[in-house]
Amino acid sequence: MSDSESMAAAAQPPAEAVASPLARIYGQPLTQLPLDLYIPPDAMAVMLDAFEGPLDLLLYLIRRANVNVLDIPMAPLTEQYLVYVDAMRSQNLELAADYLVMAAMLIEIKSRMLLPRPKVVEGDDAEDPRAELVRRLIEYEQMKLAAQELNELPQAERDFDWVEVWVEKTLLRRLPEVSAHDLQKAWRGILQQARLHTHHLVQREELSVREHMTLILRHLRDAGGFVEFVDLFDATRGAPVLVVHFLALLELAREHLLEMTQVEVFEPIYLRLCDDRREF
Amino acid sequence: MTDANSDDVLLRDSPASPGEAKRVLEAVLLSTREPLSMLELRKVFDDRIDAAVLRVLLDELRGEWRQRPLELLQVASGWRFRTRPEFMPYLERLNPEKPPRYSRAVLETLAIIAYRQPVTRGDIEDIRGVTVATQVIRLLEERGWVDVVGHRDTPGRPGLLATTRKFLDDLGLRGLDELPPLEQINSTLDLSDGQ
Amino acid sequence: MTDANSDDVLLRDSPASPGEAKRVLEAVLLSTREPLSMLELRKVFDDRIDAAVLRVLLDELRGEWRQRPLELLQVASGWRFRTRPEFMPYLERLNPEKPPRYSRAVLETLAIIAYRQPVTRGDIEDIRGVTVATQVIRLLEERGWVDVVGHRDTPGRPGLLATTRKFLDDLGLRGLDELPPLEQINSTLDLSDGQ
Repeated sequence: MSDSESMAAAAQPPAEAVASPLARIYGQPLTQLPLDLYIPPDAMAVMLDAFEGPLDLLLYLIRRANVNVLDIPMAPLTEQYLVYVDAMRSQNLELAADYLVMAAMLIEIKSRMLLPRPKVVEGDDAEDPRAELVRRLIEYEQMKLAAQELNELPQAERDFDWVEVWVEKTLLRRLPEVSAHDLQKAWRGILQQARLHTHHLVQREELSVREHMTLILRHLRDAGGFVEFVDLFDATRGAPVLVVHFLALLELAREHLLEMTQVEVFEPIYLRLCDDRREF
Repeated sequence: MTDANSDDVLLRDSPASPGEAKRVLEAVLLSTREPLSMLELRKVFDDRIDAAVLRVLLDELRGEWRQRPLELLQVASGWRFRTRPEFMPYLERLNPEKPPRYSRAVLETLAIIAYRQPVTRGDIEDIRGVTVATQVIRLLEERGWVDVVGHRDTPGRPGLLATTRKFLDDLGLRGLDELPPLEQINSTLDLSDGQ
Repeated sequence: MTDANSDDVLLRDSPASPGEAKRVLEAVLLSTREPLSMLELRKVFDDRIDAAVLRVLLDELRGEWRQRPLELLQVASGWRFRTRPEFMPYLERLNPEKPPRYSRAVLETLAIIAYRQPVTRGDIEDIRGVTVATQVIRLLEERGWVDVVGHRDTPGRPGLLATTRKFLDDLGLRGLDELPPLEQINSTLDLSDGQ
């Protein structure tokens, strides 16, 4: 809008001539008309860009003349409009058809205004020839102002950026989850695949013995591969645990995973990992 | 919910404290590309947080950021952090690509779609009094601000255009009712015979 | 550089104060996904900031974020904020990915170690009837579920594999005796044998 205003201002000759009125609008003489209609040729292209169409041009003319949009003086408005449009055309610019359609419409309204209007019937509004034009001008102006307001709202990318901090996905290594049930299924798979005699391989296994075998091996390893027999037993854990622990010990010895040594009867018994010589 | 302060409110389960939950919210909101709805935010806590508690925490978080260079904003699709406008000139120096600035044709078309939706291209042309260039509509569609939500049952079955959630988000609005109110130019026509 | 505090150091030009410059840095770093080099960061201030001052500001900023859900990192190509890893599980809930699965080879190897421990790799191969790939054992060791508890006193002195405390913890078991009993497998197999 400011563009179009400054355009017109630039086009306006400085002298404010006081000539005989060209027309009277609401009793006021209209002297402005010819003064601001001179448009420098090179400004013409800008002119077309400055207006968003005939409605915009009309609004500009109406607002500048400071007349009530609800009571538009059709004759001078049409005249002004035509001068602009002619000026635009004279520059061999391809004038949008919309401008010409509007020109025809204005002329039509103007001529209908000259015709005597039918008497107003009670309760029935006589149609003012300008009504449709006024409605359109108001609606367009409303949208034009709304567009300006929308443009003033803070806008993503223009007035602010959304925040999105970097997340290093690799920091979270998702590990597969395994349940005891998965192990059971895997075990079943092994057996079925191998087609082994189940009774041969799978028997009632004292799992706790196996667990204690691991515990003992771990204990020995942590102790450097060598412990005294009694250190392996924690009497506070109760007889069943002690028994299982002892069975595990025997099983380890049987599988040659550890050695038990005793120098003499009643001397301390020592346990040694069979493989602990690697360390020394 | 009468709780003014989230510290009074215990989460039903992990994370341990409201303060911790607030840090989680902060981390999640700062690291997500899209605005997060209340539904999604509750999902972050495995739904073990009350919507009301969440609301209090979000308000507190927004308050904590009040003096800082980001602001926590509630838009149409949820909550999201954005930079405050005063930092944009600095950010622009990093990005030589000029941010989009729209022509009047684009802005007026957008305004008509926003305020009069759903509208056809013909409706827009009627209001503006000029042909609407295809590029104008396409530009708005490509920005993700406008899309076709249906077709009018008239010859040619023209597409009905409406604004999107992203349009509201990008303008920092929670709904169409937060659009700037229309200027009341003069609703009654004074069709006097004056002249 | 002897300046311990950026407040002593005046920027040659705008922004007005080091505190303000720090806020600018924060805004820029929080809204950029890529690391920003010192060169780029200076560009943010139109090069009107000393590299040394910038360095101090960045260090201070990193300090300010120490207790917060993001951390300011200096990486090869510059500076960037990163969400702290402990918030990843929450973020994950927004975009749940399918949890990875172990291959059959891994699960069977684990099952054999769990039920028959301590076993050598040779034992596992005997039971499965196929060679056990080194990666399979290594994977279980790296997971901390399996380790070598001794060596069998046979040629080659093979390592004896057993499950660890972590294995029990991760599977929610108090002891190996809580593993599903093998008899059940027996009966299943008996059923199928009887067909």
